[in-house]
Amino acid sequence: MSPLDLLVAVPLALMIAAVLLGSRGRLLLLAAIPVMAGLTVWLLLLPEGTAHIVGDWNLPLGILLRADGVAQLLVAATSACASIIGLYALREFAPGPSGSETAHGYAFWPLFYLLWGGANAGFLTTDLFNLYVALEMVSLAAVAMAAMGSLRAALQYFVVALVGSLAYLLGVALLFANYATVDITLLAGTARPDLATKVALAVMTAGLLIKAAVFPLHGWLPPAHAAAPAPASALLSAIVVKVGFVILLRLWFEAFPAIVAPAALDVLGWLGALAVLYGSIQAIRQETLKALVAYSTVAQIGYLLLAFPLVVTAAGSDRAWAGMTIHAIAHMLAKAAMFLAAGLMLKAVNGHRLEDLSGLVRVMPLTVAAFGLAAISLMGLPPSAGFIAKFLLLEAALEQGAVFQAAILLVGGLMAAVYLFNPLSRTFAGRDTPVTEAKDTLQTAAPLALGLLAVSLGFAGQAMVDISAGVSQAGPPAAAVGEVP
Amino acid sequence: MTLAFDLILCLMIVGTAAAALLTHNALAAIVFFIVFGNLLGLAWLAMNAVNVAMAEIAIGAGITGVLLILTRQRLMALGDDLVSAETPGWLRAGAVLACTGLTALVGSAVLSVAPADDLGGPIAALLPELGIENPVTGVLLAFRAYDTLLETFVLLGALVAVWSLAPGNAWPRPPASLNLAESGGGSVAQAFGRLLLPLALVMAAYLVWAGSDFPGGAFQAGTVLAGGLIIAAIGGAVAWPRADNSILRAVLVLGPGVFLIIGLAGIALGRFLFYPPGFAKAMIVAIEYSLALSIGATLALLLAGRSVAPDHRS
Amino acid sequence: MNSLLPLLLVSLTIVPALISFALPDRLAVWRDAINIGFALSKLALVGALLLAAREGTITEWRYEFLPGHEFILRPDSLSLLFVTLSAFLWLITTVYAIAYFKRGPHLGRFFGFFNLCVLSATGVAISGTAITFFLFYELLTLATWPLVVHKGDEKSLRAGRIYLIYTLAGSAAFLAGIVWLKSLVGTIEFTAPPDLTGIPRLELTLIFILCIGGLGVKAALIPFHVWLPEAMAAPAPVSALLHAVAVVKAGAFGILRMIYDVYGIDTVSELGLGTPLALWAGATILYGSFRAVMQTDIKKRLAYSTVSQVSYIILGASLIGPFAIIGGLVHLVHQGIMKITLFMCAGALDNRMGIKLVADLDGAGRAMPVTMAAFSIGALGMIGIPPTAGFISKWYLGMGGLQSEASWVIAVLAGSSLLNALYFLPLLYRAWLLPPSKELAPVRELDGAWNRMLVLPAAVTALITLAAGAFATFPFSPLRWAELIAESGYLK
Amino acid sequence: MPTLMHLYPLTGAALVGLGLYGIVTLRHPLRQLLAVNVVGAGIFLILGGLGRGTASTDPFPQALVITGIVVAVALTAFGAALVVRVAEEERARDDTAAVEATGDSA
Repeated sequence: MSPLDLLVAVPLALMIAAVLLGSRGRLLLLAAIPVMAGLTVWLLLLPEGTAHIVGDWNLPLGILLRADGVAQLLVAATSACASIIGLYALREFAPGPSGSETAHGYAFWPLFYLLWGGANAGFLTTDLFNLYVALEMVSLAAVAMAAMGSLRAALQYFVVALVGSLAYLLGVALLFANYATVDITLLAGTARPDLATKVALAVMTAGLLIKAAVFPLHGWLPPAHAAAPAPASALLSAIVVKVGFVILLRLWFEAFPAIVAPAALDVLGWLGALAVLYGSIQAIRQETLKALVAYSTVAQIGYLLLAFPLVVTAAGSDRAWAGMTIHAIAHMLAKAAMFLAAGLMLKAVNGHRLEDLSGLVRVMPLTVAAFGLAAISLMGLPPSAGFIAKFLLLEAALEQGAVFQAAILLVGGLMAAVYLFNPLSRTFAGRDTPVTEAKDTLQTAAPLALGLLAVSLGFAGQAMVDISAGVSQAGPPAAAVGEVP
Repeated sequence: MTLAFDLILCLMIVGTAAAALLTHNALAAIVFFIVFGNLLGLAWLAMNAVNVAMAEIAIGAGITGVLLILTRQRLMALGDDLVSAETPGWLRAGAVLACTGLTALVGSAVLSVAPADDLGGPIAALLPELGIENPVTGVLLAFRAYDTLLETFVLLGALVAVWSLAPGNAWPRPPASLNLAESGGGSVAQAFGRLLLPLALVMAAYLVWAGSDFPGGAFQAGTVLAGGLIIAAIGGAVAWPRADNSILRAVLVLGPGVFLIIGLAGIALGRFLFYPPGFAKAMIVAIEYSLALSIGATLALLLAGRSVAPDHRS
Repeated sequence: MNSLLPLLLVSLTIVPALISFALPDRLAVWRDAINIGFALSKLALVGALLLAAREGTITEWRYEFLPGHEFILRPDSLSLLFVTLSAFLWLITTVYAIAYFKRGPHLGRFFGFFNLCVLSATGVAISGTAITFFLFYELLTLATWPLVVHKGDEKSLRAGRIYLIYTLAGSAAFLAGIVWLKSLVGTIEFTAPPDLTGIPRLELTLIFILCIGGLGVKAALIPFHVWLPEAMAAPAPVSALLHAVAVVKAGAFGILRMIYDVYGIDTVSELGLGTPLALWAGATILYGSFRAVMQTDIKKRLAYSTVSQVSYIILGASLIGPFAIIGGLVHLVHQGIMKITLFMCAGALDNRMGIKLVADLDGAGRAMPVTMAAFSIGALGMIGIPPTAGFISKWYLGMGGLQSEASWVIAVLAGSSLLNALYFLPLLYRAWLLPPSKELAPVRELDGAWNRMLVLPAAVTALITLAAGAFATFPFSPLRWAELIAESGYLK
Repeated sequence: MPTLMHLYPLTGAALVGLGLYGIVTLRHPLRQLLAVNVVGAGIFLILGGLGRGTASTDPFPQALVITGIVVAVALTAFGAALVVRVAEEERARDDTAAVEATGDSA
């Protein structure tokens, strides 16, 4: 028994149940949460570098599942986000008052579990083709959820996501032809800096940058994320973009670190810096709340890439690695909290503009608090997971004399403060705005729980750094490798 | 096969693809695309990849082709004439440059790799353990069973995603009917459909059974089944069920469900998707039969589309 | 000695913060009682720490929050000076705030964040490393913001925006500075300055500029002072404790730490950084005073006065000499007590009589004699008239200037005192000597518990202002304390 | 070293380029969907074609290709449904706009 496969199998089993039952079966979530939580804890407790093959088939034929630090952290954050977003969605995607079900109410639940299982599958596998299938599971669910908000935006998202997947698949094809394996741990041992490898790495990276919405390939994200229903936006921004990011990590730092030119990493770092600046400026310019939060995602993804050049340089690279990974999960939790809180606030005022938020702090203080907690983490202010991440990155940058990255980190944080305190201060404005408060306890608690988690993880910095360091770069476990032709 | 054959085939493949992409007429584009798919099937045959050839012709050309035709019809009914707006010249020029560059890059990468059958040997060596002879089936349902499992969920998810597009007042009514018989003059089609459906079932069953040892398998069989269902639906021999039909839902999840249960049962014996020695073939066949059924239903319903409101035109 | 006492000192305040957030308005009595109760128990804890410190034991609490980064709480003698000040003024201000707001709405939020501010100020005071200091310093920014925008009118929102942009930019610069320094020398503990030899002068200077510039935002050094007058849009208790004392003091306190515990006076002198900083502080002193003269709004006038007065502390610290540092340290306490007196009086005048502008003060002394008396003592202290506390500060600073051969300091002090007189004396003249310009509603200043709670805190701090000056040479006076700190730590 | 065996994968490379051209220049989403399928077919040719030995083709990439084909059809079906739905919605909006316009002129 191992959580590595159950973390995928359980959501898939639940998807089957949801296809059969639809929104009538949505309370299955209450069983899913403790089971997934248990599996997640189990995953976190596994000894470092735990890995096993699926079935009885050794590499290079089979598929290796592995619990490294990145997988552990991201799966754990995904479990937390998905569980809480699911609880929030219980009311959003429920049968109507007359008991009649809508297509959205039905379809959300299977797609939700498909996304959850797909994300876990992606985080836990070391096989590039397996990652392709996982990527498509997640993309499919994501586009369908985006379509619940805006069909147009979803269509654009769909085409872009398809192109991204295909670019990735093209690279997988070239790599397989070149190495007769698509397993990351095997590739790490045999990687050669030849033309096919370089082309493969380039097209895969391009595809994944699209999927992760990295500037300037981000265009699809803001409309899709902003228009979707709140729980869908939360899943999209928190989890979906991270799958592409993790594959980038696998490629650049696990499969091909030996042949990657520093200049290439610098290019990615530059893209990240541009994304931080561009996303922040756009976020500052937005007048509607959800568009602001969506552009913030573009900016926050930038930090992940900004860290790439810092990870390979020798001094402080472990800190940069930890900072980057922790930033990924901090953003997951905070952004999920923020989208859910935004959804509640906008529903309460029946509007979507920043100025509609007037006076909300007096009517729904807990929801505004959730937004504020998430904002603290996104701005990278203490005490929050976002701060830990930014602090580690800053330290790594300054240790390596990367003043440019350090400056971007700090300026990005300030810009985040500008765009996030804008809606927050609107909630303090005015005297007595008449609003209808959403009284649902569960929906109020959901963003608050995520926000508190994002902030309180700031006290667990040491533990997160320790987990993130668990990388088994030494290649696959000997037992998993069969005869290599 | 001779060099000339390969060369002409490749030229035709590229030619039909170019025609499908460059023509202004959408219907022509779709027809070219279907021809393109069938030529690809031939190419796979030329490469001794019969399993892929079957999948390409059945799914890549067949199902996708029918899908494109149906979609075109639906769009025309909505007043969409499918004319692609002219793109500016600079964009096209840039695209030509970029795509030529990409082709050259990918082409030279392709040329830098020597084609080789690297894993055929190791796979053949392991097949006796499974008790089957078709190596592709072995890869799909044993060595890479995890990929295939996930993929069946993608297929199921696609159907759910299509269903999610139903407008508020339509759910959970059946999709729009394809029945030509309703509009009169379809009696031949009807009779044909009635005849074809059982035939498709038999053929699908055969394909699964043969798939363990000869080319074929669940996906090809599922496609045949889907084809039969579609033709039967056009003939009016079957009507689309409602989305909340519990038998339908059970059929849809049967394949993925059986696959997942067998996978989980493997945990009791060792690992996820572990087949106990001696039972591998039995399990693979069980998975394939249930998968074929589910895939057939899923593909057919993917073509049928989502629920439509009662007053829908088509 | 490792002990949970420092941790308790900081975290104690979380309890009233959470209770304040959670309690509904109808349980306001409980909220008030709990707030006062916790303020008292914190004072008791500070007392316990003081007793321990007198016996020479310095307690500390360590926790490695990231690899290579320790979170250290370590109340040394300088910390205790600041902690005692803030714990005492917190108690006073809590009483005052309860009376100021009475039973208004949304006060749970107010007191919740108010407590978080005090928590942060305490943390700032007893931080044992630069990173720990930063954590609390930033928390202070965040916890203060909701108080600035508390009223929710356009002015408050604008003030909040300006406050955030300035202070967050400042702490970003400070963070960059300390992380940079950390990457060169390792953990920066406040026990003894790290070994800075071998680091290029330019790098050290740049880091110093980043840190002091960053801290200078909260300490309201020009031109970073802009947020402070704006922040006067906040309710009076906020202005009184936070802006006049906690926030600006955190900045000044940080500058003290930078000069004496991070770089060390030797390095600062060697790099020649003391004099420019002293000149900067001197310029701020004059500029703040000058602007204060021109203000017609009482709170704004007080705010510019704060800009000026906080720089006395920085001036004292940057002159680097025994008298100057004593003057700076003692002014840390004196300025706090005097300025809080003035703000509480200003708030009371507004609260009871609606007086906001200087011009409205005519005859206020007759209507609210106790308040105006307290105000007068504070104002005289600011000018530096003996025997108030302010005189002691200025005396030592002046001596320090002479000792450091910076005689321009005398000119600055004289000029500033003149300007102080210019902007305070007309207030006193109007209040005491002019007849009321319009019919003032009769105000019974000390009738009822609410009113007494509103007026008496200022009276108490006014008396302390007098006592601290008159009894400056007695044991336990702020001056003695400052001398003790200077002797034990900063003078070799 | 180019060989005759490279013919099919090279054709695949050409299809990738052609398909991408289609995606970029074709404005109708259904046509884009078709172009995406051309790219996919090209990638499959590369994957399978480079697995050709002298006597046989590697079954491993064959299986990957079959998986890829099924994923592609699943996504295409959803994409097509999405295209129809978007057209439907725009049609409805146009109708409403037309009704409003006539209402105004009347």
